[in-house]
Amino acid sequence: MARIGVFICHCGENISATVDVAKVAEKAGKLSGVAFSVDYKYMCSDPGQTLIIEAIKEHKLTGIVVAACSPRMHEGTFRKAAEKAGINPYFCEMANIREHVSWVHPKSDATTQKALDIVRTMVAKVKKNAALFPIKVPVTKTALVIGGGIAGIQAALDIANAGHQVIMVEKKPSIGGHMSQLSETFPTLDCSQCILTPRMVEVAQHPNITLHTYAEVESVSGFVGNFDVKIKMKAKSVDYKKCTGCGACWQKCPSKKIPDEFNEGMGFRTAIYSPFPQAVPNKPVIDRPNCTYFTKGGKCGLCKKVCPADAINYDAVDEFIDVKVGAIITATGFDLKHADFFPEYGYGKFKDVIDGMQFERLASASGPTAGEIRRPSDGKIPEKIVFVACAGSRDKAKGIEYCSKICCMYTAKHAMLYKHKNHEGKAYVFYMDIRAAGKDYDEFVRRAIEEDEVQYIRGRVSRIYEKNGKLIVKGVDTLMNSEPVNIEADMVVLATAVVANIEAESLAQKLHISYNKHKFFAEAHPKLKPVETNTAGIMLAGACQSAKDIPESVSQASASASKVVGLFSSNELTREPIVAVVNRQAPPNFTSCTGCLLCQEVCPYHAIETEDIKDRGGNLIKRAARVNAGLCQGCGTCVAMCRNKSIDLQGFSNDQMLSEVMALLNS
Amino acid sequence: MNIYNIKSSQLAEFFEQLIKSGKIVIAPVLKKSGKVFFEAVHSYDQVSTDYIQTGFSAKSVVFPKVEELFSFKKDDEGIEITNNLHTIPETVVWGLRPCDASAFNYLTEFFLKENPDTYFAVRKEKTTLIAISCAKADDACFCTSVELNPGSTSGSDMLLTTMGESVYVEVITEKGKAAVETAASLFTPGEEKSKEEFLAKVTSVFSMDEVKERIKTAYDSAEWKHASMGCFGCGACAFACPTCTCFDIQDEGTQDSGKRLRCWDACGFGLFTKHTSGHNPRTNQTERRRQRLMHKFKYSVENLGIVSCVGCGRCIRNCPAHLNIFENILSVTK
Amino acid sequence: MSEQFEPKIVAFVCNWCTYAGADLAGTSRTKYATNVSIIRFPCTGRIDFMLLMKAFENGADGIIVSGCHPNDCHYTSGNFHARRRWIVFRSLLDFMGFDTDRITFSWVSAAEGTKWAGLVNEVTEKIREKGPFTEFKKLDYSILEKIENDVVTE
Amino acid sequence: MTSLQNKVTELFENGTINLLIGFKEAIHKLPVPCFIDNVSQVEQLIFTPSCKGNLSVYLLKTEVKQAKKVGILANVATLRAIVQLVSENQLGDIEKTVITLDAKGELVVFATMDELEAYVQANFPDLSEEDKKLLDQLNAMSRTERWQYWTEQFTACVKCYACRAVCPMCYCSSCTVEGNQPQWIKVSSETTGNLEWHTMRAMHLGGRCINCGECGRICPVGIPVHMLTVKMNQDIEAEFGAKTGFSVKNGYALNSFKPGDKEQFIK
Repeated sequence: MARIGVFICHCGENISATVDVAKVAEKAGKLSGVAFSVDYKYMCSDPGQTLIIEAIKEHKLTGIVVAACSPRMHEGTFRKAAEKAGINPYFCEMANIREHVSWVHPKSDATTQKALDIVRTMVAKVKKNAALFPIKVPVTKTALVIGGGIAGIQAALDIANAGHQVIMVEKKPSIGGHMSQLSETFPTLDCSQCILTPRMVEVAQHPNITLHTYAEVESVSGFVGNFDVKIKMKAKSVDYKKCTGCGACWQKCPSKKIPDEFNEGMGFRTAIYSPFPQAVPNKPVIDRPNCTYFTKGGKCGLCKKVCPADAINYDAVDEFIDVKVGAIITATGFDLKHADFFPEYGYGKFKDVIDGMQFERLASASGPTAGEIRRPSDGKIPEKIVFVACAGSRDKAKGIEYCSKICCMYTAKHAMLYKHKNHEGKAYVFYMDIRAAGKDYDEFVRRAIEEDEVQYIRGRVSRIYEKNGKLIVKGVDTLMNSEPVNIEADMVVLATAVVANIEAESLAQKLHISYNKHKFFAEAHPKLKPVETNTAGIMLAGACQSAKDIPESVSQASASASKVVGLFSSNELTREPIVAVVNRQAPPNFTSCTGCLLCQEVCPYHAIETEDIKDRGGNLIKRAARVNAGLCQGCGTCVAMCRNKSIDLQGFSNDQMLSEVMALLNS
Repeated sequence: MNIYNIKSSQLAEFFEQLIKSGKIVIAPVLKKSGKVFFEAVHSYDQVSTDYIQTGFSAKSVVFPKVEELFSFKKDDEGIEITNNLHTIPETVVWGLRPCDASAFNYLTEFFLKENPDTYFAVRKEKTTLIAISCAKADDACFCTSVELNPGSTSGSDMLLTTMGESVYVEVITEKGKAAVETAASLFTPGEEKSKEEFLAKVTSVFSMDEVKERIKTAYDSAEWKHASMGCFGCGACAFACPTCTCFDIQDEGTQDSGKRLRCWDACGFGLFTKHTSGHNPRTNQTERRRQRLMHKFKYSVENLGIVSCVGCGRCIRNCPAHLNIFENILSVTK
Repeated sequence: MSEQFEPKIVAFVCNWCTYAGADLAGTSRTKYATNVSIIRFPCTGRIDFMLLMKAFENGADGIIVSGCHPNDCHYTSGNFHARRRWIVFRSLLDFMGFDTDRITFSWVSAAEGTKWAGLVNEVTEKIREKGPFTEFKKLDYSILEKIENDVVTE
Repeated sequence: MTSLQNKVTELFENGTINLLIGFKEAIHKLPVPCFIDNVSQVEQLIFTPSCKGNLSVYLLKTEVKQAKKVGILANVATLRAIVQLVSENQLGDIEKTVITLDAKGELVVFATMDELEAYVQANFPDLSEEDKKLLDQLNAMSRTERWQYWTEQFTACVKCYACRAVCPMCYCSSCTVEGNQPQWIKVSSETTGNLEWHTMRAMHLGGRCINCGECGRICPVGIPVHMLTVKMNQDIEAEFGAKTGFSVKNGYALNSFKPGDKEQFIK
């Protein structure tokens, strides 16, 4: 039999000024199941809490209702008090008679009656409460970082430096990502590789980091603290244990005309290759579709012959490894819109219309032109370059209505780099708006305009065509009454839109995380949880969430890392037991769940799994739903849609909610 | 038994007199669904005269689908318990078939033989049954197999048999006499005669004696499975049945006020035998349907000496799967 | 002067938006009618339509269902599921001839204390005008009345 | 032997089925479900337009599941039920051989679910004229008339649960109407509780009900209960574009959503 205590708080005069607290206490005392009832000036004060604790002990109370302020304010306080008195903290409920009664109604009988109604309702609820215990989930203190760009590198180093294990998976043969391709970085113009390479090396050498390059995440199951990840190690055809990275193989490889991805197709590489000289690891892989040995049925085999370490292994196959991790950081970065996206700009048709990343390679000291800006068609140094910002971005017609964010800055940087290398050259920038809101960013753009005399034209380019060896860029200047502008350029650089990684969607599906319509991963809350995803234990870093520049990517990576380190700070995760549970019954039913699994789709957290109920002989009796308490966040949407109430929500159970309704209405 | 005659054209007047006597009169009424059900009526115009059998039996007059046994109320002064026994009205059931009327014999035995049930007793005491013999029957009717016939007087207070312009009235009980007296001028004393030519022809499908004998050993018949695999496990047969008496006691209300109810239940429901532990001694519809049929033809004979099936055919007509009780009985007693 | 009818109204609200919005109305000392009492759910997705039926059965004259605006759900999609559920539930009730005007659905965010107060006043006024919800309650007449009214023996 | 009986004999003989759920003629001439587990019983089998029952309900019976390889005679409603049941993971544990009669009266035996699905989609039934008429009548009524209509119907309900028993989509091993912790709906049969029961049943079936109409057809007191889900399905199809018993991958309208779902009543 329930023995409920009711504690009516005056809250100074906040409640007692309009609610007849003595009367509420008196009437509450007569409710069935109520063993003790009292009003007091400040329940949340030390003496108030002591009063509650003493009353629980003295009257052997099984549950308490504190009628005071909003549970959003003091539920924790009173639950702790209940616990101190020796009862389960979840046998404490609050009746909100301040925010919902005394502060919003005048002093009247109706106000007092409403307070009593709410108290009665909560008494009815607490009678149906059950002892709940925090859910403990063990934590595997290893993080998986997917993507080895600057965001992934930063996150991995931060976690590793905090003393935890990190597994990094990079799908390319080397880590480094887009940043390794950049020439200089805005707004300081320091050399990208110079600042990045040491970090890459640090990753490779860090005792806490296990690096898997040329590898991809195959599947992910489990939940926060306990993910099971299958990693696909693509066949490199080179035994990295033996390989010394001497380079003999790629120097001798006869397939030399393969467009070089690292140089954005503006140079060539061999079939056995390491993508760039500073690659980490600086060991090659064989690009099988382009290798004569693989395409011509075993002919060639030159690399194997020249390898002094006998590291070439043509028989290598894709391998899979299973790892257990406690947290996952996705840092899969972005892609740039390419080629056929801009037929009106002649990209792909005219060799000298290039995109921003290609320009980076031209400007890079390690690039195909050793840092001299020469146009692709004939290798001449262009005298006039037109830069087109917002090529594709902020363009509803192109289906990309968002701003790619980094283009304003890198376009200014490009124009500036060109001017620094070719003082006589002319640089034009077509732009829509200049968005340079970062630290020292606007100053940087101003410098390009004012010091380096880059000519900014506000307007869109309508068409680019070739005439007499020149690229005619037709646009308008909207600041000059939309006067047509025609520029005879030697080269055009398009600041093409930043888009989600092409494999973002399939990865999101493997991870059960949400993404927006542009396939950028969704954060758990746009303001307050910008680095978490909806799936507990999976964080976001860098441009996989939205277009970001380097400092932003790095900050977010560090933020994610700190979330992971926070998660790893204890051996067990403690979660509020407000989670859904699928009932279990005696045989022959085992559970009333019919296994229709229509609830799975409803759960925003993919917390509903299947459970095969088997007999002792291992034969399947029934397949039913099971809620993974590690993933469930307690929204209860599954509960309301389960037809035969096989799922219930602890803390807001069907019995509790129905009792509340009945009690509220049956005075 | 007293015999009277009344003109067919005067039945309406007799009926109106019954209503005027202040009793609740329950009679067959054609509903929107096209089915005929017993309902309290205010005039003979509402009464259906063209029906083989009503959708449900008349048992609810003495055994309503929900019977309030008592109600209670708690306040500062204490707890008050009340019941509605005194409000049970005098009732006439008009137009029930002889099979239904004979079912009242079983109901009376069941409710009053041991530990008499007050509610049933009062209702039965206040109820007059004016049956009308059957001029038509259908494929589901099998009263003759259970030793009744379309003109049986068993259980009725008064039986009316239309013979052309005239109605042959058999008054069986004192209540029947009282009914005649509400409109005595309409009745003329008559002579006992054969009703045969005015009754429906219902062929007997089995011999009751043989069935009674053979069903004693039918419990383990493999035929039960065939007879019942199609059973969906609903209560349509039991609720329509004039002799099914299973009930469930339910308390409704809060800690401060509420009532105790006796509600119809059915042995075909899976929950009927389910224990609190989760164990259910009757695990499937075969066992449940066997229970129902064995009860009608064996257990009630053993317990009360009465075959508790009156051959009204409702369970056959109402069965969603069209299961046929007499076909099943035939097959398990083969 | 006859006494004014004071309707009993139950509000089913989510913890994160509307409950917090009602808290804000309190902290802002915005005054509103006393007729509405809140039952707190974690999310509108948790609100079982059966609870609405039970509230009416037990004497509610009106109901408010309120939660986070679309896209603001603390659990990202509970309110979207709830919205679909209410779309079909409301239509079913209407098909059964149930007075759906007695249920008010609303989105009230944690910042909309004023909207909450306004909603309470508006719904109270509307239900007061409509009068007590006898249509539903009178179905539950006692067995005694039932015998006298229509002795249905079907 | 009819072509159906020949076909079924063949299926038994080549081991495709151990059990066939079909119809035979009962002693009172109506089609009654029969469960044939060997060739000797095949001669009873009939399959005529009067065989209206939805036999798919029996696929969920334990005794049937134990047979593992089950044949079933199916009209279009039964086929839809099978599609819907498969989509709700209910028929995973049996190998089913589904037999139907096409419009020309020819026997069709489905080899795969895909074939069955394609057949259902090509022969997707419209509402019966009778149901359309009743729906129009109900829609044309004023709200209070509808209330009058349905409360009268539900007053007549005796809670025999025949509607639930014949429903292929009412396969829960325990139904909420009978739950008592908490007790959502009174056990006693009275108008309010009956209305709640039918509202609840409709809400649980809307978007899942395959419009076979059996619940209304077999109601012993003649309540057209099926109209509730007919109406709901109509709404759901119009609002969310989901058809029931149409495709295994169709999805369920009430466990999914679109951020742009439209309504006019939320303030």
